[in-house]
Amino acid sequence: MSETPRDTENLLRVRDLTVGFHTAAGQVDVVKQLDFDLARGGALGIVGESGSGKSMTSLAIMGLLPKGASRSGSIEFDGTELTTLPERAMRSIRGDRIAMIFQDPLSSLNPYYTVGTQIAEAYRSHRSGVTRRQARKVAIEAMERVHIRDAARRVDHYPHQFSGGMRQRVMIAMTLSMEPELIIADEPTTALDVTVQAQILDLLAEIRSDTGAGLILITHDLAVVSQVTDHLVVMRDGDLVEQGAAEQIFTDPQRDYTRMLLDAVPRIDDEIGLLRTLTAPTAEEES
Amino acid sequence: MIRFLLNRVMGMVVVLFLVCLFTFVIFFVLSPDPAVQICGKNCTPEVIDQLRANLGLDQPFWSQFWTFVSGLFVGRTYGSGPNAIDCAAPCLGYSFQTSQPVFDMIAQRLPVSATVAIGAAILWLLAGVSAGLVSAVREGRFADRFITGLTLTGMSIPNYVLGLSLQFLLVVTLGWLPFPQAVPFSEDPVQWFSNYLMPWIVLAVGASAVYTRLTRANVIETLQENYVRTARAKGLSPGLVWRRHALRPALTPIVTIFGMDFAGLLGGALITETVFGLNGIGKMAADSITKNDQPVIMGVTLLAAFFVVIGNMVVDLLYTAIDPRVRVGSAA
Amino acid sequence: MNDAPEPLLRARNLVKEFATGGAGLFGRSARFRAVDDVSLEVRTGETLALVGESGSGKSTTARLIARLLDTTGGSIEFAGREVHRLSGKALHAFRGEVQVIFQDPYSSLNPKHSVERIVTAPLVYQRRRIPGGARDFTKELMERVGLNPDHSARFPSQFSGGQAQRIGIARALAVGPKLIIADEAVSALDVSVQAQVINLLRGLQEEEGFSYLFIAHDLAVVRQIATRVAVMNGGRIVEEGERDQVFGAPRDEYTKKLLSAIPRINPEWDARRRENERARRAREQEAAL
Amino acid sequence: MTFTSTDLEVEGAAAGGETAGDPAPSSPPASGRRLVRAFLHDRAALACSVYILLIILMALAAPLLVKLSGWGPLEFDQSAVDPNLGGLPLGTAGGVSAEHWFGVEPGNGRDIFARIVYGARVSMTIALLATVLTSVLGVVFGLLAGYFGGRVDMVISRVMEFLMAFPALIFMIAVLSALPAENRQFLLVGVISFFGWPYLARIIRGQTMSLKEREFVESAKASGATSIQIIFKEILPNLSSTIIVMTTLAVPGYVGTEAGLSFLGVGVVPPTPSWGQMIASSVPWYAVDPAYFLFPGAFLFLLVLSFTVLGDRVKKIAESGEGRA
Repeated sequence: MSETPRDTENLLRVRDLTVGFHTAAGQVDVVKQLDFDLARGGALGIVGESGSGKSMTSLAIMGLLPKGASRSGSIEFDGTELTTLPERAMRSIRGDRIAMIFQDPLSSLNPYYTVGTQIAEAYRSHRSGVTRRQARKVAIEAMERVHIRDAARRVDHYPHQFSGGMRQRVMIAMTLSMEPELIIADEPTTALDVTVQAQILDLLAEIRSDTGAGLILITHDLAVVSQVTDHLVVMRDGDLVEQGAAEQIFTDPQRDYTRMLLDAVPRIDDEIGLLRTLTAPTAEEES
Repeated sequence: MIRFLLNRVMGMVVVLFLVCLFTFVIFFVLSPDPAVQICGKNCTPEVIDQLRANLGLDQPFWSQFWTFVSGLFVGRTYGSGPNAIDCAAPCLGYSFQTSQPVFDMIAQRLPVSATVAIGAAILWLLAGVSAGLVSAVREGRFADRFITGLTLTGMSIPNYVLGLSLQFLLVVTLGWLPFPQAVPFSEDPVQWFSNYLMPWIVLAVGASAVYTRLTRANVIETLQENYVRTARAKGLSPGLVWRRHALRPALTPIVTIFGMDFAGLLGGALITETVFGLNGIGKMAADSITKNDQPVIMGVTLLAAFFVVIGNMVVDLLYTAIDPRVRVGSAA
Repeated sequence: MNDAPEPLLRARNLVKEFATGGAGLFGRSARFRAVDDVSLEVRTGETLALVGESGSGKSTTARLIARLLDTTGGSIEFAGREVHRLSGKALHAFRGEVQVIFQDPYSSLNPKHSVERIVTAPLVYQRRRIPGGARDFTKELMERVGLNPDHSARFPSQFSGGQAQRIGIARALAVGPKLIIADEAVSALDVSVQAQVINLLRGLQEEEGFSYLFIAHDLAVVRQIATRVAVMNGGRIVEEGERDQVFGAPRDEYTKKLLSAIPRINPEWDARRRENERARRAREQEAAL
Repeated sequence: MTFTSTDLEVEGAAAGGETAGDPAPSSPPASGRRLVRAFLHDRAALACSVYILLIILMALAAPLLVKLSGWGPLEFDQSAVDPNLGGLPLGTAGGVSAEHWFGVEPGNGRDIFARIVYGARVSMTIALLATVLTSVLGVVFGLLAGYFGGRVDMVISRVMEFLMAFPALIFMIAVLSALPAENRQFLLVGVISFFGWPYLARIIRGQTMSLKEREFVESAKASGATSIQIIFKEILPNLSSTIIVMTTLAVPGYVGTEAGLSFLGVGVVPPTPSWGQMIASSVPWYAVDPAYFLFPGAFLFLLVLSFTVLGDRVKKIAESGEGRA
């Protein structure tokens, strides 16, 4: 599986990543010995159903695992090993060089501050000697780049004054202000309506072609991932099922689980018949 | 915004009116005839009737209630002729036992109750919030469990038990504090301070226990919010994450509760003032109960309700200022 | 369409308004029209899908039809009876003919009740006899929806999302309904489980011949199950028609926008995958021989 | 003695929080058995329950215990006090001896043990009755307000706000002082409950409002359930742990309130003993006879503490069991 060449062109190189929780019943691993690479400027999709460990993988990369969770293995970002990096150094990477977009934009924005403050805050804490006014200008520019109309006025609005799609644009603007090399988007469109989803996906594509940033898109939606990413990692119950070029996985999946997943997706332009499901009950159906 | 304010003020007036009415009804129904009380021991039915007529007690309920309410705004006169007693504008009633308008009695004692309330509030706010923060940061560790144990104890100890124990320990046994004695601040600041110290502590212990628990719960809950995760994902320093994204949302609800508690305390700390012999509103109320001086009890009840209602409104307004979700409506 | 039989359900000019904003002492309450002049029909044995984005009024329409909400205007006729005039016994009878399956399987099952109690609840509430006793009746229903009948004493939290949704389906089947309103019934499920539940819903309809009013936002899912489709936007039905017409030749601008926004897997990839799949199966068979 | 309204606020915040995140489908709902097991592993909770049980037993067996000790609660023993010292008890620690286990009251020489034992009766009866009454009122009104909303909610909520805005302690004292002294214990229960129920009702109301939005309520409605059936068969079972926690936490408040009112002289009428009243009458003596104050003070403090700790533990256990359901 890890036959990918060990070129230095990789922006991110993950090896043997394991994330576990300590519980009363002992160690429970939610991500098990995961290997994958992300090429510079590449777009990687991590796909899986609930409980597959895909979100934990993203939090492990960011070093933002919840209390009680531990990670082992290696995460190399641009030649820097992140797992052993001191928290202070990690902090200077977080938000500046690796940025993250979350699923629910409303709860991910602090209701007490204007969106401008929240966009500018990251900029000010990463760039020393930035005045309030400069940071505000950066915030407005970032909002303009994500096509929020009337940004100079909207910058002083609070999150609850925006619609769902607009809030997600604010989240993206927040990451953009720092010009990161890697953007991790965890289910960025799951909470949104389908027409808004299309806009946000277009925006992500536009930003990628503008800035050349790498993208990790975490989602349960195979159709979304097929449109956005060039490389794919399929996960199930914390295990890596298979990975490879998107085209290869969509045209010639090697694993039964991947095949079942692809068959189970209802199509808008395919024949209608019984949706194929795995004959053996899936893990989710066992109890 | 203006409509919101108007709504609040109207609601407040309604509640205050109801409090008035309710109190009045209870005392109208329950209280022994004031005329009999005033009249004293050697009394004839004729004198009582005379007194009743003078005081308007022979009037129907609504008319008496109206006299009472209007007395609050324009004052009223008890009786007529040369023996008439004037009770000036905010007339909360007249104590025939002490021959004083209730409002004046309260006004004299308000500074003492306010001093007790303010000192205790500062103490419990500082102690409660900081202990709560420590507890939240060290969640599950020794410090947290220690503080939790303390708060449970603090919540459980009735304040007269605590007050008497402290007095016994600090004044009688150890002699660290002088015996309480009412002196003005200007005369002997040290004695003044030590005089109030124990009431402050006693009131603060129970309240700060509650505030500790509240702070702890709020902070722990806020730290699990998604926006705190976002702040960390932005690479903000832990200090900044804490100050900006955890503390403000966590402490905002405390404003509400603080306002209510403080307002409640302004109306007199009955037990604490009694235990420490402080001549505040609370002690006056307790004494009036012993003497069965109904107008005073009623006045204090109304005043305390007034403070609570006002406190409620101030808190609402503060909340509007603090929480943008309330302040600016949704434009989406 | 002209020779179609008398519809099972006919809703005419439905309107539902909600009061919004504080109706304080000085506030006049604003009204928001969630459903605006909606008319629709569901025929016996068919599936009408009501699709739309959030806030389109599709769930409100479903609740009006199930009489979980009162209408502001319009009429709903079910099997010739005016739904919003029913009361007492007639209302119980209506409740026995129209059942609802909800979106969130955990939220729709009372966490404190056992499966047996949940599944038999409609009969108990309608004061009907449980045929064959509660225990056996539950087991039979559980088998029909593909659950282990030995788990009838368990509680909802002991089941996975897909299984919990099957319990919800069993509950709807308990009274032998003529119309099942499925409100986003598969939206919360993982894709593999979703496929199983869709298949189950289709199979049950073939067996029983009841109708579905299928509320969903996912057009791809709708296409798998619908006979006819009605598209809602801003409280109104903007387009209604046979499934293939709506998907193949949409007339309304909004429908077109909705269809084009759906992310899809490259059909050419799908074709190649099927090709590869066939080749692989052939190879396997050869190897087996 | 302030009302612990803020404390209830904490419970509300913690219990009212919606369970977010993915539900783990493995754990069965908190069953009584699991609660008991978790409970037995908790030493503090166990110690508190033992103390509470002891007090209850003591209250029940008061006449028997008094026979054992030999002195009734109303009997004077002038031989145990020193008339020359203003009635100070003879002997050490307030006259503790084989005769008088906890010493005697200064002045009239009544046996403190007997009065503590009988005082427990009064305190427990009043606190428990008040808890039952407030719980019933709070649950019923909270359910009605939360479920029906609209006008019903408006009326109930206004009444609750009004009662909570009222300076309850002052008012209780005023009412009690004006009321006749007969049946004082029942009056106390009535007055305490009258001002006490809104605190529980408010939390029940909030939880009912969020439970009402759950789809199982709609489902029951679609199945033909009446409002009363929905409230009592569908919603109420989901409030059981809240109610258990809230009532356990309410008892100490009422023990304290009763003692406080008796302390202020409007509670139980003398000579009937009550702990609060004993503490009140110990005030003039506490400098010279601290034992007179310490015995009832310690009993009262420990009882309130036990109930508080117990409530806290029950809450934790209930939360950890319910968090996922």
